[in-house]
Amino acid sequence: MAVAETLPAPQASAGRGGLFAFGNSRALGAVMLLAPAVLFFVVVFVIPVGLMIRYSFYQQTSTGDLTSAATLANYVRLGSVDLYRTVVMTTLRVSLWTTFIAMLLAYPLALVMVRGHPLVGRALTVIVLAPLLINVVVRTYAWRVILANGENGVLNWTLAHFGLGPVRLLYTEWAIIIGSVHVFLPMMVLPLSAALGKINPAVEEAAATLGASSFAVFRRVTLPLSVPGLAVGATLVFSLTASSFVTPALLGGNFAKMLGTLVEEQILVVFDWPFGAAIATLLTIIVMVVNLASVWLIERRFPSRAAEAG
Amino acid sequence: MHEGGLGKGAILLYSVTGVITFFLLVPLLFPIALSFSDTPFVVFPPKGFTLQWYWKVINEPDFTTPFMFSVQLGVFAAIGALLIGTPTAMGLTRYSFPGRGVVQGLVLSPLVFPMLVTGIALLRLFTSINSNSSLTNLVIGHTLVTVPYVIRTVSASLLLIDPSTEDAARTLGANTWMTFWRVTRPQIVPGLFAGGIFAFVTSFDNYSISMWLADAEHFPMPMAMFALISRMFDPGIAAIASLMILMSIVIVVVLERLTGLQRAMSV
Amino acid sequence: MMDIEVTNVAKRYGTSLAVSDVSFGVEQGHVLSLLGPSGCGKTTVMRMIAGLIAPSAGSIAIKGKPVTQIPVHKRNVGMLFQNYALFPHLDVAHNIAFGLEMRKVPKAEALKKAEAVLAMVRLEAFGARYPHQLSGGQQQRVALARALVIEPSVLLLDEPFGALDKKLRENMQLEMRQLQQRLGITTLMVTHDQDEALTLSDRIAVMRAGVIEQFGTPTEIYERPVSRFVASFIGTSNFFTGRVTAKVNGGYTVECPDGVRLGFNGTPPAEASVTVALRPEGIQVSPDAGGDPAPNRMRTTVEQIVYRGLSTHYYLRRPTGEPLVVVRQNDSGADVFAGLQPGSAVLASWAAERNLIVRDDA
Amino acid sequence: MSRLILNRRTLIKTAGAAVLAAPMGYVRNGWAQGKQIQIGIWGGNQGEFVRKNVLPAFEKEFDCKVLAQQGSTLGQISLLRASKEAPKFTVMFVDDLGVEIAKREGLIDPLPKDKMPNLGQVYPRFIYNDGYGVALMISSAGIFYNTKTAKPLESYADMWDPKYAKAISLVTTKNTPSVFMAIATAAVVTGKPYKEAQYLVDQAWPKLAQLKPNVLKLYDTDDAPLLVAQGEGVMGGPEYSKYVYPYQVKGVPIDMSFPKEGAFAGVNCQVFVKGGPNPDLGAAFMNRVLDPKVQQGLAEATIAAPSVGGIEFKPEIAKMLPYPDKKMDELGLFSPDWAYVNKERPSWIEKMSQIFVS
Repeated sequence: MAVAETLPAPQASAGRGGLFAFGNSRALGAVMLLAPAVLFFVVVFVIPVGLMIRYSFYQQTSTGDLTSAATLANYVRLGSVDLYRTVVMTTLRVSLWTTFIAMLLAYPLALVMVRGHPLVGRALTVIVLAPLLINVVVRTYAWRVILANGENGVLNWTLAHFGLGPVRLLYTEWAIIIGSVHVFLPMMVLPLSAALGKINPAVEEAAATLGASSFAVFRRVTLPLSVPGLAVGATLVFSLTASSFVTPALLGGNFAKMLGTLVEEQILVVFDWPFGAAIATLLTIIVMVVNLASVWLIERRFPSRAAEAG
Repeated sequence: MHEGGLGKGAILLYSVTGVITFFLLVPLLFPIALSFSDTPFVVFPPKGFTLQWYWKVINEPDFTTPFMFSVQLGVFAAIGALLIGTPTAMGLTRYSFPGRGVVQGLVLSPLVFPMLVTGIALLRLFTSINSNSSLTNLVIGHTLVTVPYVIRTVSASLLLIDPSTEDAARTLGANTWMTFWRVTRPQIVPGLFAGGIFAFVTSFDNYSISMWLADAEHFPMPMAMFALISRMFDPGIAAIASLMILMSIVIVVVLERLTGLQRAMSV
Repeated sequence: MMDIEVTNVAKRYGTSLAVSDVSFGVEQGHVLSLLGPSGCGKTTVMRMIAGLIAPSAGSIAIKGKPVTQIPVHKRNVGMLFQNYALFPHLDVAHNIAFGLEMRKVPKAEALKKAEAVLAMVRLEAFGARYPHQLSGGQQQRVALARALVIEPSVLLLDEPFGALDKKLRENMQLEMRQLQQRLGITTLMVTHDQDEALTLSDRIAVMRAGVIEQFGTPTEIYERPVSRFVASFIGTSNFFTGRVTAKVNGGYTVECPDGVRLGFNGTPPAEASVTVALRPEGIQVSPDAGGDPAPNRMRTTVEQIVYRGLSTHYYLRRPTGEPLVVVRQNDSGADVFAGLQPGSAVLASWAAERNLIVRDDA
Repeated sequence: MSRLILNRRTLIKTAGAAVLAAPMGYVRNGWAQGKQIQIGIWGGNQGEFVRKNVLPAFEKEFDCKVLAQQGSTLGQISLLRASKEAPKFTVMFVDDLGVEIAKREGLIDPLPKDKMPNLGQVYPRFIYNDGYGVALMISSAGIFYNTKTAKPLESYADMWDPKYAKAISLVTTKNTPSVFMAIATAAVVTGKPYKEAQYLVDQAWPKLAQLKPNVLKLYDTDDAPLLVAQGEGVMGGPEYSKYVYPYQVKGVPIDMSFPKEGAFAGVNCQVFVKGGPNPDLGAAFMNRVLDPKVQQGLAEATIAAPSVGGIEFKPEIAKMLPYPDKKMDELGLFSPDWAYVNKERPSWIEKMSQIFVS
């Protein structure tokens, strides 16, 4: 940290410019630039989340008041009632499947985006990213129309033309997974294509000159080098799926309930704030554990890439 | 690095990509197809052709009011995110100091932190401090979750410019503000622009924060959509979806033209 | 009068000292080069003078006025950056006019002045171009014009020619020197290129690890290096270490462990053990005649001969195995060199005044 | 059907016009100028009618602003709880069960009778909990079914018929009618009438679990009847008629069936929030909701019965309405013992969720 200015700085060196040097003090410059954001985040993010977590250790009486003493009762309830265990398992299952399928689909997309013909790559970028800018309700609505079980369901209508079906997908976990993959696929493609783009083609060429077949080059060179991007993408997709609300609410038919829908129900419908807070805390823990694990993996296995991938 | 960059598997790869692209695009095309249906209900396959549903929905206050509100909210959130995110991006890219990693982790955390939970926490906060202005609450919430996008895009822009141009400006007599305004800002315009658009779109599409903070008078578009899906049974709903999709496509194309999408959105 | 005065300046980052206790002055109209390897603190010193970095200790004065507490934008220094740092979003004319605008010069007038300065650097027709439309040399001239148009108190050049190729670099160096002399502007230059420093400077300060190792004219620096570091960083040197052994009429001898004896004129130094630098161009070579080795001569074997156009480098090996480098100008026509081949035994010899006692700090 | 649509459109127009015309007859209400209240209402046709036909006229007449937030009864109660210290709402629409909860928790005040002259026209049975709540609309709750693919359900017991595999959209546990499903199941299991079965719901769970193969989804959106009509399963509910008949009126092949165990009463009430802002305006609004013209408009928009007497309906509408109150008795509309049910509700919700959530 300390010798930033004399460090041989690669590219646009962090620390070198020092645009904001108030009264010649660079430290003060950094403080003045960052203070608003830090203050903002502490006040409207860190403290509220802390308060919410604290809330989860209380219980609510039937009139909406809180019990006075802290208790683990909400967490015991989460762990002991079948319903909540089921929901946690569903959440994990749906999120993992979504992540896995997104990985499978993202790889060819990212490869073509990075290595394919530039025009194709550009077009693909737009196609992959466009859905990201369309709100999730609209996208989920579309999936409802497509997967609908009745005669109006696009998929079943199509299948019927081929003498197949009907399949019953809407209101199952698979509907949520399909919808989630569609919604979050860009989150996998982006870091993956970034990682692929960073691979020096000479490395692959070197492997080829050393006698590796195309597949061997992919398996032994390209794939391992893209792991950081894959890890970031997987983390994002997992986190976003696990904490989604709209997709399970609209496609799950309340059958496949996930933590997000459960939280909403507890807080906005059953108004058991502390229990809702406990579920939210559990959700946060799941997501943050996955995130930290991914950071740990990247930093341990790919120390040099950690900075870029994060 | 094309032509042959894909090796022998190119044809296979292109075909697989084609299928996946189809999977990505179909859900965006269906609402458009359904929206022209000349039937009182959404049916598949659509029958006839009419534009009446578009005419109907743009005269439908249940659509236009939330739409205008979301535009307003998105603009406020984008302004807020730019005001907070731009200096933050500069602080993070131009200085190294102990704790830089912590600050960076903090300001980018809304990207991975469950947004639903962020929303609950905010609702808890606003309830406990008795902040009843739903608009203020929503702007704060949306700013919080859109700031990371601005920080990312602006940082990406900042890393591309030569910091010694700022030094040069200062030796030429520009003070801190003039240096930013006349030298730094013009060079990061693409980042600011992309960040602003991103913040706007993210806010415009946000559901997970809004669902906790909205009220009857301040009812953003995605929530209105959610409500309309279960209430509007005619192809008007498909028309609304189509309008949303068209708007997004326009934004994507503009972004791609202006900054190169991938850079703007890279996470 | 000193236009730049640096007194006991230090810069500390955490616990490490980037610059420690540096003092020097630049006379009016002079060019001073801060010369040293990368990481020696020379750039830090320059940036402290510019005001881009605040010193941890010491004071700086420009034109007799203390500036340590004055922010960079009020110091009125003209600085030429390593990669020129032209504003990519402004055309050449506006790049140059920028400093004037900051000084509240009306825009029209500023642009007019910019044109005049452009003429000075022979880029009259380029005002409307953008930096990316210019070649490296043109960019450098624009950057120079931009630094000069504000009529700075002093000119600071940060590795000004590093980004240019060899030929262009030499042209630009000459041009720069002419312009500097015509304007008579006091200039401080940072460089790691000894040729550049020798060509352009009135004074050179050789820096190493945050301190000034030697300060002097180019001739002094080259011919009287004070330390092993300076002797090897500027030009090439052969080194000997030995003990001062005998005083001979008006001179003395230094004896090396391998038996080589170096003869000196004048009074012997106080230390018993010394390091001696010997420039390779001062060494003569003759066929090995055998016999007792006198001072300032030694028997060697030719190891390798490298033809370098203007000169030829002979890498000789002493009986101890240590190398001895000899450089000979190719036009000097001494035919004794003609027959040399790797493996030839030769006698190297040199005059006593070629021996330079230096501080051993390697 | 098309004749009906025509009629209905005309009706709405007339009703709307009547509401709009109302201001002429009233005194100026300058005291309310610039004031604002927030109210909570339901979604669906009823909510739409309130927002588009009732509120604009009211706002114009009183020169005030009424913000209406849509939600479910339990959600509205939670809003009242959340803002107990500093109430945001002045008037809240809740189902009859909500009146009991809100009163018990001290969230509401008694209705301001002296400022609500229209209360006098309300059937006395629709004033609840010692004057803490008043009904504004009464639906009957039963099972809706696709008239093209199914017949009316004769008994709730028939829902277990294997031929309905994955064909039933059950109402979400969040919504009030899920209570009816629990009670109806108890009635099926015990063979006792609702009145007794409601206390025996614990015996219903195993039976309800057996229904799972027939359940397509638990719906929580207002379009469930439409989706059934479009071929997503064949029946759904239990649901209030107010969410079903409006579709039927528009020509959708959907109808209500009231199995022999009996229909449930869906009583929509309004309550007066304790310490809410601008209580006078709130009282005026609550009074307006009970205005016969508004009541008629609401009834025709949602095909549900008014709570005030003396309103005339066209025959084709009238036949769908449990109106007047005598007809309600004939239909045997059942209202659960909410004091008891509300107490048990959280555990019922958890039980039902546990059964259906996979």
